[in-house]
Amino acid sequence: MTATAKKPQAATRVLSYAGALLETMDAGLGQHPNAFIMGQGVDDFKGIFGSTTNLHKKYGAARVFDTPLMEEGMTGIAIGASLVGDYPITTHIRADFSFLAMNQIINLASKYRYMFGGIMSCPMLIRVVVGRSWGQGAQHSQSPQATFAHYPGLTVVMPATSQAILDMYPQIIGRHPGPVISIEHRLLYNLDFTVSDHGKPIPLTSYVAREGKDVTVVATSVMVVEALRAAQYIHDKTGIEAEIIDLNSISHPDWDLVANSVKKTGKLVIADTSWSEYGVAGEVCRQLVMRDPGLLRSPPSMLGMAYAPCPTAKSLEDLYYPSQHETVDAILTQARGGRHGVELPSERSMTEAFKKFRGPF
Amino acid sequence: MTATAKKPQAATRVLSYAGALLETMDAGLGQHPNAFIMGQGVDDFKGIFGSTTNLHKKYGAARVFDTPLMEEGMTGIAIGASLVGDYPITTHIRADFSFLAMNQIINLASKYRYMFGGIMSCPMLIRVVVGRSWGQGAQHSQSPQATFAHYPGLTVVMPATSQAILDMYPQIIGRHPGPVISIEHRLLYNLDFTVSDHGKPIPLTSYVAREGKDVTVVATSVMVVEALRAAQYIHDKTGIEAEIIDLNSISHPDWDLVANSVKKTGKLVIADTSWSEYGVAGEVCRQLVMRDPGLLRSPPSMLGMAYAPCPTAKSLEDLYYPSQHETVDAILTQARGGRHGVELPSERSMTEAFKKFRGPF
Amino acid sequence: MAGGNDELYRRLFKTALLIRLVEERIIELYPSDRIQSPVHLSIGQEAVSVGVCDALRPDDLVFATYRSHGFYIAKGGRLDAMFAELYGRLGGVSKGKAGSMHLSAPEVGLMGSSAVVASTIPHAVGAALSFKRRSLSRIAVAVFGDGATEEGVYHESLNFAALMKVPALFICEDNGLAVHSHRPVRQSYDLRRHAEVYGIKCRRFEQGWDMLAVREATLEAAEYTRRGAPFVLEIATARYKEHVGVGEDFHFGYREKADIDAWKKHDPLISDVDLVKALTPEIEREIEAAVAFAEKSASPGRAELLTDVI
Amino acid sequence: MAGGNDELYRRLFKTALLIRLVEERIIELYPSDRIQSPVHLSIGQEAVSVGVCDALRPDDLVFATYRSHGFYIAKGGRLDAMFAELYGRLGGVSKGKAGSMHLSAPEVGLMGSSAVVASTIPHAVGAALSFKRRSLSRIAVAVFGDGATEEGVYHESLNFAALMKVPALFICEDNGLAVHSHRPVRQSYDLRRHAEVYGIKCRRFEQGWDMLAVREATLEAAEYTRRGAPFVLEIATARYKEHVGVGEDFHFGYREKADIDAWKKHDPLISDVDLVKALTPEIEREIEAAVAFAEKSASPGRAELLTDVI
Ligand SMILES: Cc1ncc(C[n+]2csc(CCOP(=O)(O)OP(=O)(O)O)c2C)c(N)n1
Ligand SMILES: Cc1ncc(C[n+]2csc(CCOP(=O)(O)OP(=O)(O)O)c2C)c(N)n1
Ligand SMILES: [Mg+2]
Ligand SMILES: [Mg+2]
Repeated sequence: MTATAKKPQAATRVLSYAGALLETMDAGLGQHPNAFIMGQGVDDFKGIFGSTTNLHKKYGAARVFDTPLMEEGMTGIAIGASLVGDYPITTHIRADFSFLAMNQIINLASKYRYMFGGIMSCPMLIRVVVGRSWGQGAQHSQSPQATFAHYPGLTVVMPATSQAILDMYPQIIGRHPGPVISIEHRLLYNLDFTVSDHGKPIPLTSYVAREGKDVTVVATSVMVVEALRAAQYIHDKTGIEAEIIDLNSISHPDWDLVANSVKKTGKLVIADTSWSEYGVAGEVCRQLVMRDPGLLRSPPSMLGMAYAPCPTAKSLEDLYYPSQHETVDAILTQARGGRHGVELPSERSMTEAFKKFRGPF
Repeated sequence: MTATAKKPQAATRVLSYAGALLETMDAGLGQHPNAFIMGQGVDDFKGIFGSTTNLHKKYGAARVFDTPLMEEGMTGIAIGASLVGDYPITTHIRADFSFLAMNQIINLASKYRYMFGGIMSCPMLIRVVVGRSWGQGAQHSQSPQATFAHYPGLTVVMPATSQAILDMYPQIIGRHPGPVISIEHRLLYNLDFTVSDHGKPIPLTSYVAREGKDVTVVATSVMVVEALRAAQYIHDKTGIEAEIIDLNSISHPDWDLVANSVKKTGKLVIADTSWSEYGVAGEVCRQLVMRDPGLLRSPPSMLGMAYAPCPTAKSLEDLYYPSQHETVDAILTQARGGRHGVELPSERSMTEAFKKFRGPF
Repeated sequence: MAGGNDELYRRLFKTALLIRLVEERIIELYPSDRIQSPVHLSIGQEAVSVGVCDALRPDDLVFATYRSHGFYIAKGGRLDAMFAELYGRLGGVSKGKAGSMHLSAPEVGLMGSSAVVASTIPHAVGAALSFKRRSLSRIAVAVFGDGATEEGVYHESLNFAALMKVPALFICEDNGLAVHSHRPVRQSYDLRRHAEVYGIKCRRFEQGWDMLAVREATLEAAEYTRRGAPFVLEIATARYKEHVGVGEDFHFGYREKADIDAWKKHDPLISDVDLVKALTPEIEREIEAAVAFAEKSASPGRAELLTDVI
Repeated sequence: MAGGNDELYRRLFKTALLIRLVEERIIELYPSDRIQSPVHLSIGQEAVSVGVCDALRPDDLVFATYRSHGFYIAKGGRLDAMFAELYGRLGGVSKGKAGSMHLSAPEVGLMGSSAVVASTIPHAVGAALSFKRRSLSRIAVAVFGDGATEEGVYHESLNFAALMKVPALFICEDNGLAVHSHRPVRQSYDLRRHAEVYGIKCRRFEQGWDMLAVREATLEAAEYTRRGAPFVLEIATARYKEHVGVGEDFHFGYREKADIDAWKKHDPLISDVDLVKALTPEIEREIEAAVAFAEKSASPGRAELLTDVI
């Protein structure tokens, strides 16, 4: 299927999420001689799901290379290289594996600049991929944005579309002053998006993915795409205009953008890829009530993973993740109340929208 | 100084936080032959700040033993021992070091029971100590309750007093079905508390530490003690009655208790030991607005660490942590508005209330 | 190697053939989407799980990986519960919550398998520590791939096991690959010499296709371990299929088909045609029954979603 | 060991004495609460930092630990900025945000020190990797204690350094203790044999009190490393004071005073009384000035609280 994050403009083309990643990795290495990519399998024929394929041939084994299994060590090595002027890009094919590097990410990378009074810093890009569906199970499905964003010093982004990657990665690679964690989503990799090479680039903060006046949806990553599809469906059925805000930067969102939208609509749906408990939804609520508890005219709706580890069985996965009709239902319930009476879509979620997803994993 | 978590009852005595830990560790080993304690220095003369001292002599080196530096390995070893019927208790003298064990804690321990359909589980107690003051700096001062509570399967508690330890640890050690992380606070260790051996034990959830009708304070760990001191000061000066709720269990708080208190007072101060961003404060706000955004009559006040890594300099530490007069000011501001005109206490914070804190670290 | 008529050989062979035919059935079923989860096949590595498990006592524990169909079957796990688990059904070992990557059969000593490389190695050390303190004669076996030894926790686990002299047997299934990476680009050390530095006895066994010999090697290692000292047994083996999934992957050019073909020449499951023919019908019936059980088993529903979390 | 009149010896001795007198000044100052942060003294270990740093080139980088007063001074860090940092003042290296545990002096090649054991070891490997790619002749030095080698990241760092043949020099300051734990209860391995398993050349040097000899050993190791291969240099040394803090700890009975006394017999900072007497006045003046600078330096205020976060 094709999802659109912004209205197509002058020169548009269709580009997959993986394709956008490959383009920005290529450009990053091309424009920044000090940049390099390391990670398990970055130079193999699968190339991190197509996002680094053949770059080792173009830039050489010294700049795109495989590593042993050593998440903690690799991250520390990236810090050391960064400290002497390199721009390291590391990969984890599942965000879950970044927990092995937590000490280097949180205790070292995130604190380096502040802890030493600003005389040193370690800019780098850590790419982690969130798994979902096809029985990824409890250890290949976690989405740790709230965990990383809790720690000052980290910049945490979640590109939801090819456009977000094309626009943000060039602002990050070789340019952003500190360590950045980009939480990519496996389900998005093979999706095609309409992208524009002109237009105002998506900034390293939140932006309006779809304008609307009736209900505000604050979403992250693949849930932005789910929300956009839901909004279109609802618009076609009812004319209700949902405003979709892609939080995009988890560590540095544009909270005023969110608050102003809620002030306009008074109604809120939060759709995140992780658990709502101690997650993104909580911070959204905190930011709103700090400004004015009256902004919310009724309790917001929240879409996230069920509060349990991720089960493997398809029948449970379908209940575990917010389905497309739950997303539609949440928006309609906010707009019209529980008995909105609008027929819900049959299609369950991205995993069905994108039938061919059978891995690679 | 002496702080009280509940009104002294029949048989009371004075017991330090470290003393309560030592008593419960001793009782745990005594009552549960399958329990053992392992961690760096548990059998040395400092005994984890006095919480395990001489237990190796009483129970033998097979049940209380030192380990090499191996946070990840030690946690995995605890899981394996638990799986065959032991009850492991592990220690980290700083919570920051538990990030080295994040993979075993989050990817394995928290998921073990669910991932295997309930046929196995790994009950254990992971004790981590939060450092504060005396130049602990960025890597010896973190308080990761929000990080751990985000992941289903973990039970996360933060005992704020000797009573909380005396009451909760016996419910945990050898009895709680799953892995528990207890986030203890270094500043509390040497504080004396009045404890009662009778009375209704503090449950593994939130409780009212002080009753009041004018403003609700939801606090964690050492901030409960700070809030109790502030409430007493405010009561003496103004007669204002602050209700202090010790959240106590971060993973399983009593949200209705919190909501009902806020319904009564309409005013809220959240005082946590970590950063407010993507922290406990956010989840408190989420739980309230999910019930009714109208519960909050005005924006709540939030006390936590400044959103930066922890600086070492004393002059910055004093600004970095909520001071006693900031706590008092926040409560008064909620109760009477910004221009409350009440004189603030001179004493800055726990670190001065407890002058002798110069380590051990 | 013992002859085809030998009792023991026949028993081991039958289990190995069962594993292979089970995985070949998985390959057949996969395109039908009945098994909607990643599968890491052990085809080519069956002799390791069979030889190792046969040498263990029923109450010895095995802690393995996402590539554990072989160990599940060899340790004696129920076949119907396995297929139901792969199908994601209530009749599965873990009610479908685990799937192929997290097989377990605690009732016969296979503890929880993990999809995080190297993460169950310390679990075996912890179980062994407990066995020692309770002076039981059980041993705990950590099964892991060659790549797992690169993780820091391997170093921590060996050091602790050696210091505490716990009955932990470390079995490294060396198929020479971590996904598509060959061992020389990942490792600067020889596993035997590495283990010896910790004072841990180690043996590398090259004929990983030989079930009886693997069994012998494991018996020796297990007895040594049982007397109260860790042991590292490295067993050479060969992964015939792609890392994950049910296909071949030689056409991707990252490895030589010739190497696997050379290995196959030794593979009794290929060469011992008569025994294969003799045993296949009964095994196929067993698999049939297990698949039928899975097919009939209900899918878990909302009632299961939030149970067994704490 | 060279005699007291030797130029080189005099230079090294002076730096070592500076370190000791600085730390003795810290001991004096500590009760006054001017230094409100944990201090991990290197008294007894000065010869290691002095010998090692003198053998390095100015642009070689050192990545060290919370116990780095010695390396900070030996690498050439400003004394006034160090005292101001310990005081938590704006005039400090890091404006007081770092304190004693996080000293650094990048302008002379001391990179950020970490209070998380073993955490800077991979940093040195990463810097060395960069030097190699840019074919510079610089080397990166990881300095860590004996306990640090127990952490998994040590294994990962050695393996990667060996595979990539990066110019990383691993210096292990072996004081035989991790806080209060003696090495035999923590380690089952011999560090030399361990490093050799990764194909990394290793040398253990016993006379850690001998600055000139430490310098010689480091020169050899550094030149070898510079030619493009990692090297592990283990240097025996002795921690005279308690693990953290400024006191003695023999009365706690976890170690023998006699062992330290035996070591002290070799300590030139104790035995070479004449040179100590000759050099002390000038050094004391230098320390005086540094302390005065710290005393006069302002404390960081709100303007610093939220700067340099990203
Ligand atoms: C900690 C971690 N890092 C990376 C991965 C991705 N991954 C899955 S299997 C695998 C290769 C492991 O190789 P080996 O240990 O030899 O086992 P094999 O698959 O060959 O049986 C990798 C890198 C993972 N699952 N866990
Ligand atoms: C990862 C980690 N675990 C535990 C600690 C607590 N700790 C601080 S120093 C130390 C001992 C380290 O010993 P060694 O590496 O020999 O260095 P030394 O202090 O002897 O110089 C420990 C365990 C820590 N800082 N970091
Ligand atoms: Mg392998
Ligand atoms: Mg030491």
